[in-house]
Amino acid sequence: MSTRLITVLLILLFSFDRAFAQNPDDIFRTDRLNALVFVVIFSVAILLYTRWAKQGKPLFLRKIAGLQAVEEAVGRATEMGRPVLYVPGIDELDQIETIAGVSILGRVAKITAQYDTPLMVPVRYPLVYAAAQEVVEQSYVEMGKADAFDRDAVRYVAGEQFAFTANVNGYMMRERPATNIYMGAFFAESLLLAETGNAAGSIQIAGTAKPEQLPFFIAACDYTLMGEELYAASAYLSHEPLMLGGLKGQDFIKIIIVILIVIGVILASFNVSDRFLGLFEAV
Amino acid sequence: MELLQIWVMAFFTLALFSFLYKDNPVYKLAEHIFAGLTAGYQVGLIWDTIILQKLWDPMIGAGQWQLLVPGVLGVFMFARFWPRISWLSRISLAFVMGTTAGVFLVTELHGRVLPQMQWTMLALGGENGFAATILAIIVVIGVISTLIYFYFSKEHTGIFGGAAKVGIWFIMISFGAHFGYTVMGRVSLLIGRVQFLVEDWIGSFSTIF
Amino acid sequence: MRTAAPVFVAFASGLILVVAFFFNEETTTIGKLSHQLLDWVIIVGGFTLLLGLVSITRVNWAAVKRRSDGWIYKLFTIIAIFVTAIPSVLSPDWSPLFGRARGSIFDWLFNYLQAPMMATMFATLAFYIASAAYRAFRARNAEATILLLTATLVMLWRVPIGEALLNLLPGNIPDLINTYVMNGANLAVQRGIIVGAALGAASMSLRIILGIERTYMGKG
Amino acid sequence: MEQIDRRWVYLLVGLAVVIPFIIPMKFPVSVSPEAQSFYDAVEALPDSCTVMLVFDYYPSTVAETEPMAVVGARHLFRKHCKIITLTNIPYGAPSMAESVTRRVAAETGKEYGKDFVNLGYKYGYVSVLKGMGQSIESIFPTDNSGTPLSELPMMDSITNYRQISFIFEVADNATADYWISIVNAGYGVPMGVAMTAVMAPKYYAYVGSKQIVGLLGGMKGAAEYEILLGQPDTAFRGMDIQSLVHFLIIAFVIVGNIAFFVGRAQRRKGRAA
Repeated sequence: MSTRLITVLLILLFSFDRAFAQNPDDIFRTDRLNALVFVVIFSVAILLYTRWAKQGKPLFLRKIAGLQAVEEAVGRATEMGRPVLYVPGIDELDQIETIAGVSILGRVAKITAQYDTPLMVPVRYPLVYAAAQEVVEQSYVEMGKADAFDRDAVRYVAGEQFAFTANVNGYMMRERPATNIYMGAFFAESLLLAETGNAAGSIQIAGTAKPEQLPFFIAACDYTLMGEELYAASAYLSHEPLMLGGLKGQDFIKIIIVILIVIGVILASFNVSDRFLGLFEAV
Repeated sequence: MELLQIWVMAFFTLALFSFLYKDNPVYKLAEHIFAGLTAGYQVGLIWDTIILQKLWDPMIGAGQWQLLVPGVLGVFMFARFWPRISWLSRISLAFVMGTTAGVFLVTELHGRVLPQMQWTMLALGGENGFAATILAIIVVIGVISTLIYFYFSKEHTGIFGGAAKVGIWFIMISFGAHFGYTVMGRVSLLIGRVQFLVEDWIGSFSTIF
Repeated sequence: MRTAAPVFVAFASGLILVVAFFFNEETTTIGKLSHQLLDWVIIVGGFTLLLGLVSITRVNWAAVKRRSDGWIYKLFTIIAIFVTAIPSVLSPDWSPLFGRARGSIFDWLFNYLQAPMMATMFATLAFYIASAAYRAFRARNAEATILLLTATLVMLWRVPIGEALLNLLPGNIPDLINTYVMNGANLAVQRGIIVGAALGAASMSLRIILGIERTYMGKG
Repeated sequence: MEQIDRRWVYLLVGLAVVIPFIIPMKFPVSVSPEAQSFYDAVEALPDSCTVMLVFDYYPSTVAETEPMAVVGARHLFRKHCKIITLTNIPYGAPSMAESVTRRVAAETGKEYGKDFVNLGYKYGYVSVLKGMGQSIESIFPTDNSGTPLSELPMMDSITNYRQISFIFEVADNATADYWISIVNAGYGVPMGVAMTAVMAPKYYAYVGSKQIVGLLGGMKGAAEYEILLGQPDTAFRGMDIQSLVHFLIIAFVIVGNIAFFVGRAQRRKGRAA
C-alpha cells in the first residue's frame, strides 16, 4: 500500500519536471546508468536470497573453522570448572557486528547451560544489555536450565571505552576465566583485552570486522574470526533468514565481481579494454 | 594564567598516566570528570550549531516554518524516556536511518565498488614492462584470493581451498602492515604527550623555581 | 501504527534519496526534495546527541542518590557536565565567559582539561603495545610469522633510522616494501575488504529501507 | 623470562621517549611517492583557488594530525588559495580548526573572511557531505562563530562543490571514506587524505584507484610534507623518538619470541623426561 503511494507520488514529480525541462539531461543522470544497473542487480540478488532463506530453501554455508574452536574452548572451561567470559564488542546495537556478536552469544550460552559452566557477559550500552540478557535467558530456557540462569551473568559495566576495558581486565585477572570470547566491534581496547587475557592464561577466541584491530587479536588469541567470517558465523549458527539471505546475496555478487575482473584483466592485457572499463566509471 | 593552564593540563595528563602503575583515586577522579566534560561539551555545541543556527533562527527569524517538521521529530527523540510514548522516538530514528541508508545503498556501490573493480582490471604484460606486470599480477591475485577467502557458499577444498590459502597469506601481509602502522601511530601519540610534558610543563619550572 | 509509521518513514525517505541519485540534483524537484531531507536529518540527528546527556545524568544521579560505591566520583561527573553545559548555552552578550568563543568557560575547559585527557588516554596505548610486543606477539604458526615479519619490516621502513639501516642492505628494500608490500599485497587485500564491506553496508541499507531490518528500533 | 612485570617494559618505553629530547639526532627524512604526489597535486592548483581543509580528527590524535593540518594550511596560504575549514567531529574540532588556521594565517598575513572561513561543525556527516553538493549555505547558514555566510566576502562566489578545486582532508577516522565515496565519486572534486598511521594501509587502495591523489600516513607522513615545504617542524622533530621506540619494540618482539621458543623447548623436554 505505502509502496504504491510513494511510487505514484514519485511518478507525478517526474512528469512535473519533465514537462518544464528543456533538455532531458537536466533531469536524468544518464551517465549514472551503470550504477543504476548495479544497484538493481544487487537489490534483486539480496531480496531473492532473503526470500529463499525465509521459505526455508536449503542454502549452503561453509563451516567456519573458528566455530569448532568456540565449542572446544567452552568445553575446556567446563573441565576446569572456571567461567567463560564473553564480550559482544563495545559498540551500539545498531552495528551489524554487535548484532552478530549477540547472536553468537546465544549459541555459547546454550553450551554453558548444558554443562552448567558459569558465564560472564560485560556490556557497554543499555540496549546491548537488554538484547544480551534476553538472548542468554532464552538459551537457558531452551536447554531446560531456566533455573540455572544467573540474572547477573550479563552486566552493564561502564559507558566509557577505557573504563569498560579497565573493569573487564580487572575481572580477568581476579576470576581467571578459562575461556575468553570476543565477538563484535572492537577498537583500541582490543589489544588491552587480548593481552590481559593472555597474561591470565585463558584460551581466547576473537572475531571482529575491523581490519586495524585484527592483527592484535590474531597475535594474542588462539583463534580469530576475521572480517566477514564473523557475520557468516552468526548466520551459520542462528540460521536467521535475514542474515543468511544477505550473506548469500553478497556471495552471489562477489562471484559476479570476480568474473568481471577476470574479463577486464584479459581485455586490458590485449589492450582492448577501453569500452569495457568505461562501464565501471563512477561519475 | 598561562602557568595555571599548563599545570592544569599537566595534572590531568599525569593523573591518567598514573593508571599505568596502578588504579588509584586520582585517576578515578580524572576519569569521571572527563566523562562529564564530554557530555557537557555536546550540549554547548548542539545548542549553538543546530538548535539556534539551523532551527530557531531560520524558523523564527526568517519564517521558514517547514522546519517545524524536523523540530518535532527531534523532540520525539526524547519520547523514549516515557514508556507509553516511546514508540514516537522510532519515527525520528527511522527518518535518520532511512535517509542515511538511502545515501549509502547507492554511494557504497557507485563510489566504492565500481572504482575499486575498475582499477583492478590491470593489463598483465604489454608495454608496461616487467616490474609493472609483476605488481599487476600481485594486485589481481590478491584481490581475487581475498574475495574468495570471504566467500562462504563453498567449502575451502581443492583449487578453491588453494586460492583461499593464498588469500590468507596475502591477508597476513596486509595485517602485518596494519600492525606496523598501528605501532607507529600509538608511539606518535605518546611522543605528543611527552613533548608537552618536557617542553611546556618542565619548561615552566624555571619561571617558578 | 507503532511499527507501520516508522517503517513507512524509513522507506519513503530512503527511496527518495536512492532515486534522486539518478536525477539532476540542482534542477529537479526530487533532487531538491532529497536535499531538504538531508538538511532535516542534521536537525533531527542533532537531538540524539542531547539524549546522551540525559542518559548519563540519570545513571550517575541514581548512583549518587543511592550512595553506591564510588558515588563521590559520580558526583564529579555530574558537576563537570553542568559546569561545561550551562555557561555554553547562555548568551555571550551577557559575559565573555558564556557561549563557545575564545575565552569562554566552555573553550577553556575543553582546551586545558578535555583535550589533554583525550590525548593522554590514547598515548597510554604505546605502553600497552610495547608490553604486548614482548608477551603476546609470537610466531606460533606460519600465518603469525608472515604477520610479524611484515610488521617488523614496516616498522623499520617507516622511521628514518630504520630506513637508513635497510638501505645498508643490498637491493633497494625500502622501495620494494613501498611498491610490492604496501601498493601490492596490502593494496589488494584492502581492496577485497573494502569491496566486501561496501557490499555488506549496501545490503544492510537496502534492508533498512525496505523495513526488513528493524533491530535499530529496539524491541516491541 | 616469559613472564616479567610489565612495568619494566613501560619504564623502558618511557626512557626511550624522553632521552632523544635531551640528545636530538636529526636523521634525514625520505619522502614517499604517496606524499610526493599529494604535494605535487596541491602545488599544481591554480593560484587563489578555493580549497576545503577538513579537520576530521579528535583532540586525542593531535600529535599525528595537527602537524598535517598545519602543513596543509601553510602550503595553501603560500599558494594564495582561499581556505574553507569545516569538521564532522563534535569534540573540539571546530576550535582546533580555528586556532590552527589563525596561527598559520598570522605567518602569511591572511585575513579571516577574505582568505579563510571556518564553517565549524554540523551533525551527521552523510547529510553534510551530500548536502553541500547543492548548497553549502543551506548546510552551514553561518560560520563557526555565528556570522551569516552572506556577510563573509570570501563566500560570495561560492555555492557548492563546483567552486571547490581540492579537498585536503585530515582525518583520524572513517569519515575520510565517505568523503571519497560520496563527494569525490559523486561530485568529482579531487582530494588528498592526511591520516593517522592506523588508517594508512587501507587508503593505499584508494590511491591505487586514483580516488585520492596521495596520502600522508601518521607523523612520518606529516614530516615528509614538512620536508617538501622546506619547513621542518614538530613532526620532523618527533622522528628521532619514533625511530628509537620502534627499535625498542622490535627488540621486545625478538626477545619475547626467543623466550617463548626456549620456554617451549624446555617444557617439551620436561614432558619427555
